[in-house]
Amino acid sequence: MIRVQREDFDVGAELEKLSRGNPRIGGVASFIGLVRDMGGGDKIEALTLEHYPGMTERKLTEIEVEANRRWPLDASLIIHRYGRLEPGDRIVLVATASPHREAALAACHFLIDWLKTDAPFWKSEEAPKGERWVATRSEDDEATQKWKATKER
Amino acid sequence: MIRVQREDFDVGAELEKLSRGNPRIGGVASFIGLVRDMGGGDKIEALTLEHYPGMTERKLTEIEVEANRRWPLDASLIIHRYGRLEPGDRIVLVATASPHREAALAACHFLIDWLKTDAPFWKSEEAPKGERWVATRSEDDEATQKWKATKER
Amino acid sequence: MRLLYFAWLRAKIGTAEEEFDLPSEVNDVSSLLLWLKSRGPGYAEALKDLKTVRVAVNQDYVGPEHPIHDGDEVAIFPPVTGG
Amino acid sequence: MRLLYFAWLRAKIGTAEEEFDLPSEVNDVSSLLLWLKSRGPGYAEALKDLKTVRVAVNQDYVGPEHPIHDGDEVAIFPPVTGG
Repeated sequence: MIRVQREDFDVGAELEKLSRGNPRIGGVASFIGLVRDMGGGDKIEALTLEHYPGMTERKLTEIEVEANRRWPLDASLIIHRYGRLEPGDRIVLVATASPHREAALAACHFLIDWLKTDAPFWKSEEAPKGERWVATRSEDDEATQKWKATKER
Repeated sequence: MIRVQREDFDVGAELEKLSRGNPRIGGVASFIGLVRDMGGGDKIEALTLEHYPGMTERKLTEIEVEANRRWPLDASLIIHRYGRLEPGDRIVLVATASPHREAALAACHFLIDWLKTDAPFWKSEEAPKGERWVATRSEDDEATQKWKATKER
Repeated sequence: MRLLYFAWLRAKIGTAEEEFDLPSEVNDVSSLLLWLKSRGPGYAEALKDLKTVRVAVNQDYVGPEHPIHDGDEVAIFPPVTGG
Repeated sequence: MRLLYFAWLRAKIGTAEEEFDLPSEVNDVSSLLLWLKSRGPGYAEALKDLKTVRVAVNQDYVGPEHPIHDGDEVAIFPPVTGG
């Protein structure tokens, strides 16, 4: 399931829902992304996430379908927020549930790596010298390339 | 932090505590292990987890120290339950928090793999033909061996 | 053709969205970007380094040779930085 | 010397814990296991396949050559299955 929303989410409730009523599931892996207070060496007051409504949902769905194609998942979830967020605020939750821990862990890692380079979100930071757009990290591209090199399970 | 306990735990509250008040943290990775309703092809009514008090805490602490040596973590948590548990019940929570998502994800994966082969817990299952001890999975040993082969960061 | 701009490309161009009839010299992404650059200093500035520009046609990432048809939704934006 | 047994080793041996003075023929893990096997059919059955037996001395995993001293806490158990 995917959700793109301005509001915060309840991590405990979301993870609980993912496995509830399905005793086949042996493991739930998750990743929560948070707003950091530093960016490019500067103290950050807040950041604003802009996205491309329509394409965002489409890309997140594609990423989720690909994870389910690669690993035997019983459930998966991506929640990504947009709007103005402050340090410590949650940005994204990725979670996967599977009978087997390796599948859940690998798929969770895959989803967050892939989302970082494919989902159309952009961050601008409120730094002391004014507002500025966050630059891409080359490590993010490399992380996704690593998955692209291993298309098969 | 490590905890060995009979009681259940509140995943949302535990993950929240891990990053609260530390805006350096950019990512929290976690893994929740759940009791499955199948074991060795049989329906499982429940399982009982026995452990070695004293050595359990010692081994979990060693594993956590090793994860902190390998990756730049701001916080980490292992909670492992013992006693009688039913399908769907939580067994274990492993969580890691770091400024960087790769460190949090890798350390979380490491902790659960390593815990599976090093922490002195034993499961017995209540199956239709009576109680029986769960056998080790060779995949678990291989998962830990993989980490042993990459001692350095 | 519907054009959408995001992040600093939107800020430099000065609008988030515009509608055009497809100009006769535009038949693919390359020729569209070339044509846009000629529309004014904001466009020229936004599109001066195409290495930092991504294009999606009808919400899929495409390369410079991808054809453009009237009625397409074309979005132009910097590399993404979500997650 | 304090001996602890866990999981099916405890069940087969029939006790979770016992205390001994160190026998003269025991100086390492190997000789301890050999001596234990001779103590009765439950011990012999529990220790017949040493591939499925792990030993910890003073709460650290050890191999067959590890020395045993009086006062040690020695735990004998199958491969672990937690997590």
